[in-house]
Amino acid sequence: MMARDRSLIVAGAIFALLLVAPYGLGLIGQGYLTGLLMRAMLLAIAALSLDLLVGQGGMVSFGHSAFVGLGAYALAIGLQAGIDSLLLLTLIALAVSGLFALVTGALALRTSGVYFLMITLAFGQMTYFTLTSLAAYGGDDGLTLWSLATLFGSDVAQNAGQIYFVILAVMVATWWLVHRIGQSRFGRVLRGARDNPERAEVMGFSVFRYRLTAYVIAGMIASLSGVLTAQQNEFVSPALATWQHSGDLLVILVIGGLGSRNGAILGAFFVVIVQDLLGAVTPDWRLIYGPLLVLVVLFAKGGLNRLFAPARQGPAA
Amino acid sequence: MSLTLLLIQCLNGLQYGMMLFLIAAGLTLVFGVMGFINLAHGVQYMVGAYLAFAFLHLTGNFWLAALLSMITALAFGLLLEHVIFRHLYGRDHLDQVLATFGIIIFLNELAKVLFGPATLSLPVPELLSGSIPLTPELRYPVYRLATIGAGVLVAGLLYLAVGHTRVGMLIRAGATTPQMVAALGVNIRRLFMVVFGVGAMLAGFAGVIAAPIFAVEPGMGDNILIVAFVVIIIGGIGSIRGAFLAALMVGLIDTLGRTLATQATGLVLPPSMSDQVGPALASMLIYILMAAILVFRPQGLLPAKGAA
Amino acid sequence: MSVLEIRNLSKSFGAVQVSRDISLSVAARQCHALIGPNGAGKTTLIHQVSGVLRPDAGRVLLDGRDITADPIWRRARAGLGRTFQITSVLPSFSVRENVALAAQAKAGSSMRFFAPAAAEAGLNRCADSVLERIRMADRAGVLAADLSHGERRLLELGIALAGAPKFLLLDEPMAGLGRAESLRLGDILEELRREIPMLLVEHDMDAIFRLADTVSVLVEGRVVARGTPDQVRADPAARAAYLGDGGSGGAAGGAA
Amino acid sequence: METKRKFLLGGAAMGLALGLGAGALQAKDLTIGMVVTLSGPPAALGKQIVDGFKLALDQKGGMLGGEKVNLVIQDDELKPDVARQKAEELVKRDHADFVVGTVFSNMLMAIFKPVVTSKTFLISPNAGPSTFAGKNCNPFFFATSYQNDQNAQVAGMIANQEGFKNAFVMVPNYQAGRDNVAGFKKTYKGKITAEAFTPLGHKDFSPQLARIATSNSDSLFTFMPGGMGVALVKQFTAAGLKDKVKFLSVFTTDETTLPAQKDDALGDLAAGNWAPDAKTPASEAFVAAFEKKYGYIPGGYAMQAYDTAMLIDSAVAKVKGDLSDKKAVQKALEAADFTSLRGGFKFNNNHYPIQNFYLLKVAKNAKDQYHTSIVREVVKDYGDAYHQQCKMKM
Repeated sequence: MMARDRSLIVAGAIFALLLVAPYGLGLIGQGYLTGLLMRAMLLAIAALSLDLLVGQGGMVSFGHSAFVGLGAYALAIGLQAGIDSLLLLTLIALAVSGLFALVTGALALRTSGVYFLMITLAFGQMTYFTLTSLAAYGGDDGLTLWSLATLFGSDVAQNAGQIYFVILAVMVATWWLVHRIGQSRFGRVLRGARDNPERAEVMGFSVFRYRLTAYVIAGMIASLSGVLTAQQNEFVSPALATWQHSGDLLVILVIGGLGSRNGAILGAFFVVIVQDLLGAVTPDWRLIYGPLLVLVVLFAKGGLNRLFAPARQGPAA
Repeated sequence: MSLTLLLIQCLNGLQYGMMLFLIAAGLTLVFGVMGFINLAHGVQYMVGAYLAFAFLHLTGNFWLAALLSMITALAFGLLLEHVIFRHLYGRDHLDQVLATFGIIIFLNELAKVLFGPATLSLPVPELLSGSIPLTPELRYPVYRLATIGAGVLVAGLLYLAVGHTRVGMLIRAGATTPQMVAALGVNIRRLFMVVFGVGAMLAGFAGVIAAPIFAVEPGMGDNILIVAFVVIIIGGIGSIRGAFLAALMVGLIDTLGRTLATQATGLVLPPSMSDQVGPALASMLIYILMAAILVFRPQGLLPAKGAA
Repeated sequence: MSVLEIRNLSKSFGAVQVSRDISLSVAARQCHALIGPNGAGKTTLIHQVSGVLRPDAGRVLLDGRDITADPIWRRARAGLGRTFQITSVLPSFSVRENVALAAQAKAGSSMRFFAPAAAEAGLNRCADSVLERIRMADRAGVLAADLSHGERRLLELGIALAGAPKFLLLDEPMAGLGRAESLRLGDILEELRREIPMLLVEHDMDAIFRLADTVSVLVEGRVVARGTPDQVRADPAARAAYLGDGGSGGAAGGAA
Repeated sequence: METKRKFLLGGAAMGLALGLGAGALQAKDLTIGMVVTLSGPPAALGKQIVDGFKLALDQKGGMLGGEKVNLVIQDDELKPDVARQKAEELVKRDHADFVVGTVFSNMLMAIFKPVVTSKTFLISPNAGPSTFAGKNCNPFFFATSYQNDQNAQVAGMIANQEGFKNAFVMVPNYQAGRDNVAGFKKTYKGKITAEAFTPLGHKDFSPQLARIATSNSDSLFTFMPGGMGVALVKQFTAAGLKDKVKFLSVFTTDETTLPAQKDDALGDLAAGNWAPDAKTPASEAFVAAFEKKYGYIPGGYAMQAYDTAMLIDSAVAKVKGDLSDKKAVQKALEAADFTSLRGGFKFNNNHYPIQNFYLLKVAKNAKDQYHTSIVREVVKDYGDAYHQQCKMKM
């Protein structure tokens, strides 16, 4: 119980800080840092959804960025087609990515373990190459979004408006949702199947169905992160869907702590802020960053989350 | 497409396949025997190429440089194993991914800092320069033929070593049933070191022979690593024979695909469309193949069990 | 009427025939024991009944319904519970959660995404009553990973029971247990056997005599003798087969 | 306790970022932000741009237009989201008066909106996509390099002049590659034997080289920047094609790749707006100073960066350091009142250059260094095709 309370306090503290950050930073003339925070939050949303797969479900996907890319391109292509309602575009993105997840998931989930990792990589690469071949939408160079989507006709979800808070709200909602799912009946089956799929089957659960459902949910949430990323960057490009980006999401999760309540968020902020700080110190910052990752693995087992909640976090840990 | 052209494309595919094999061989053993996902394997390829560049400048002799590079690549692999990897054997795969990812980042940057960001190159050694005519208008570079030869040679040596030596027997046993090797009381540490060192050396060797034809630059190992993973999955994890077969397949499919895909899509699509779809499809072919293998024959084409 | 019926089941791996035309049926309130030397194909048979393996020929019926083509989970839903020869529990779950998850499979849809499962009184009640039954109520909050081997064997049974099975497949439930633990498990099974019909694979002959109504002797994939425990004990074919083996409980039997 | 640690950590991170930011905030200085690629192999191009710009700054004693310059250099890491964030930092944190960037078109597209919507002048020292040359031209955006299609169009003219009848066209399969094919086709009058699109970043050209050999082509037109170009040139020679097929390219044999291509590139043809042996006094002085300072021969990237600095210098001087009147600054930039290393230089109505283009050939100098060399002028005062669609508004 202690550990759970503590992880809630940590999360609450992070959210509170993020809520006042734009004002605080604005007061001290560092408003530009909100850009950094938004980038971290967008990564955190995608990483949270990936944690549903990896942390809760034991399905290590190496192609998760495909969904981010699909979401971003759904927005971009929808905008080009003259749709400018963010809600409608989001629905389209969810539908597209959900369908894609359903089809690829049904194939990928015939495998498990490292084979699952490789087959998701394959689907990710196929998505990436497809996006690069969309010459009408900029091919490799990507597409500048001259007009942006509106929320009920307002610019609330734009850089000119309050997109920061929209992203924050979506991140908090995702955090809440992923955790709720983890504790629900569904999540329990998912975690049971992670521990011992054979046992879960013999209990009477079609592991495949539960995993596929989780895969679809995770893909849809990731596409939401893609929609917001496109809206915030005012630009989309296939770079969002590279395997390197999928790898970044995994790195964030492992650094933050797999299957933990706050791991994805802590990891995302760690990666973004550390990279930025190191980058400010030296242009060769990767000479420090690379070994840092190795040290995290060797000496901080369980990720950053453990620093804040060292005790076992109930069944979800 | 003419027959000679097809022949040349097949040679090219073979040559690419051999390069892939040299990288995949170590990867598949490290993965199969130790259950260790080593993303940093691709960076060993880059290390080999940079070592060749450095030693060539020091010695002025390609062959000497190649030899020194391989020895150094071996030593470097053992060093990495000793300092970092051996602490990761029992760990979760994701921990291994993260740590080796960190090593990639570090070494890519180190190469940039030490050698500069610009692309470097090595001259083709005098002995193997030039090209031989296949038909009046088609010539094929000797060096590329030599790399095919080198690949076949290494494959043969590996095959003998794995099939007919004590270490090879342990490796095969390890690839099929790792617990058994441990139960035999073999010095697992040393076996792992051998496998790891040889793997690093082979990847380094691939880098050395790639240096004179491809560009030597930071990050050159990243994409080939992914393709090497595709190869070992198709071939069957832990299987040298599988890696060989799959490397050749991937090399040929990728090479021929890039030539034929645009023409093939041109049959059903208008030219402007097929120009876009064709190359994208060609890039996807090997991933489609891998996905199909994983769905229909997840143990790979020649699984390690069959080879034992 | 029999609850479980196996009709002419055959299975081979390559040239090795592991099940040869096996038929048996278990009626309500009956415990049918399956004995035989290691490698006789007992676990392979259990796997075919529970759905891990598909038979080459023959049929499996539960309550008169053909389940031969059903996947594992659907058989489980139909009321087929099983335990594993090698302990198979969920290590990162608490004892109660292990059992509650099994109960969940029987208690409505598990495609519920929001309400915390741990707070569902119905599931917890069901789990606690099973824990009472397997005498583990005091260990409810312990992680399965932290249990002793004997406790894990009990939990294994508890998980099977929580699914309110119509029929139980028990694959060497006593394997690796000490004398006292075996007796304790035997007590529990004895309570159960008049409620739930079961197919019991076991090497512990004391347990067999205590629990079984009928015994089938399996040798090289074939039933060579069948009868009450006393009949089988007297059967020369069964004796030959069993004495030849010596009844050691070593490595995994069959091709499992 | 644990929570407190988090606050401290967060506080420390913010504090550090603040401290670093504050250093850049010196009132009254002319702040110039730069977004270029300094990660991975393309860093070679970014480095030329930084070096070229810094050389100009040095020669001017750290002042442009009489104002002390505070130069903030950012690496876009070739990632669009990073590029955008770095550009925002330059605009919002450093209050940059000018943002200079980028090397690559996709990075330019990523930073374009945040920079110009904040009414900060964005000057591209290299990337020149068509996107901003036509109806999306912007009063706050200038390119001192070229419009991306131009070099390929000039290459087409060269092919005509050289009498190439059967050209094989090969580019990487991405937007810039396809743009270059379109540009080449626009001016080239001969027959195109085949078009080959290779995967971006792929460095084994043997399949295509075999096709070239059997295609009866007398020439190859290609655009293979960076490591791809190094590999192609070496493989092209190794395949024995050099004697039979003329090698004509853009951004493939330049000063960043020639040190690796060496003899294999000798005699190869290229289209360009400048070469280090250009015979203008300004250019000769620049090349000499550059080599002395950095130890390598500057390419077009460095030249364009140097010109960019000189452009800013002229504009700031023209408005006497008063950058508050954006309209006036725009006018001053449009005047392009500086001596370009290229000789003639003026801006079109879409803020892309009108300049001369040349036929370049790879040569080796007395010090055994490789560089491109001007053979002849191909087209004078050449503007791009998109400028008519541009209605520049302020």
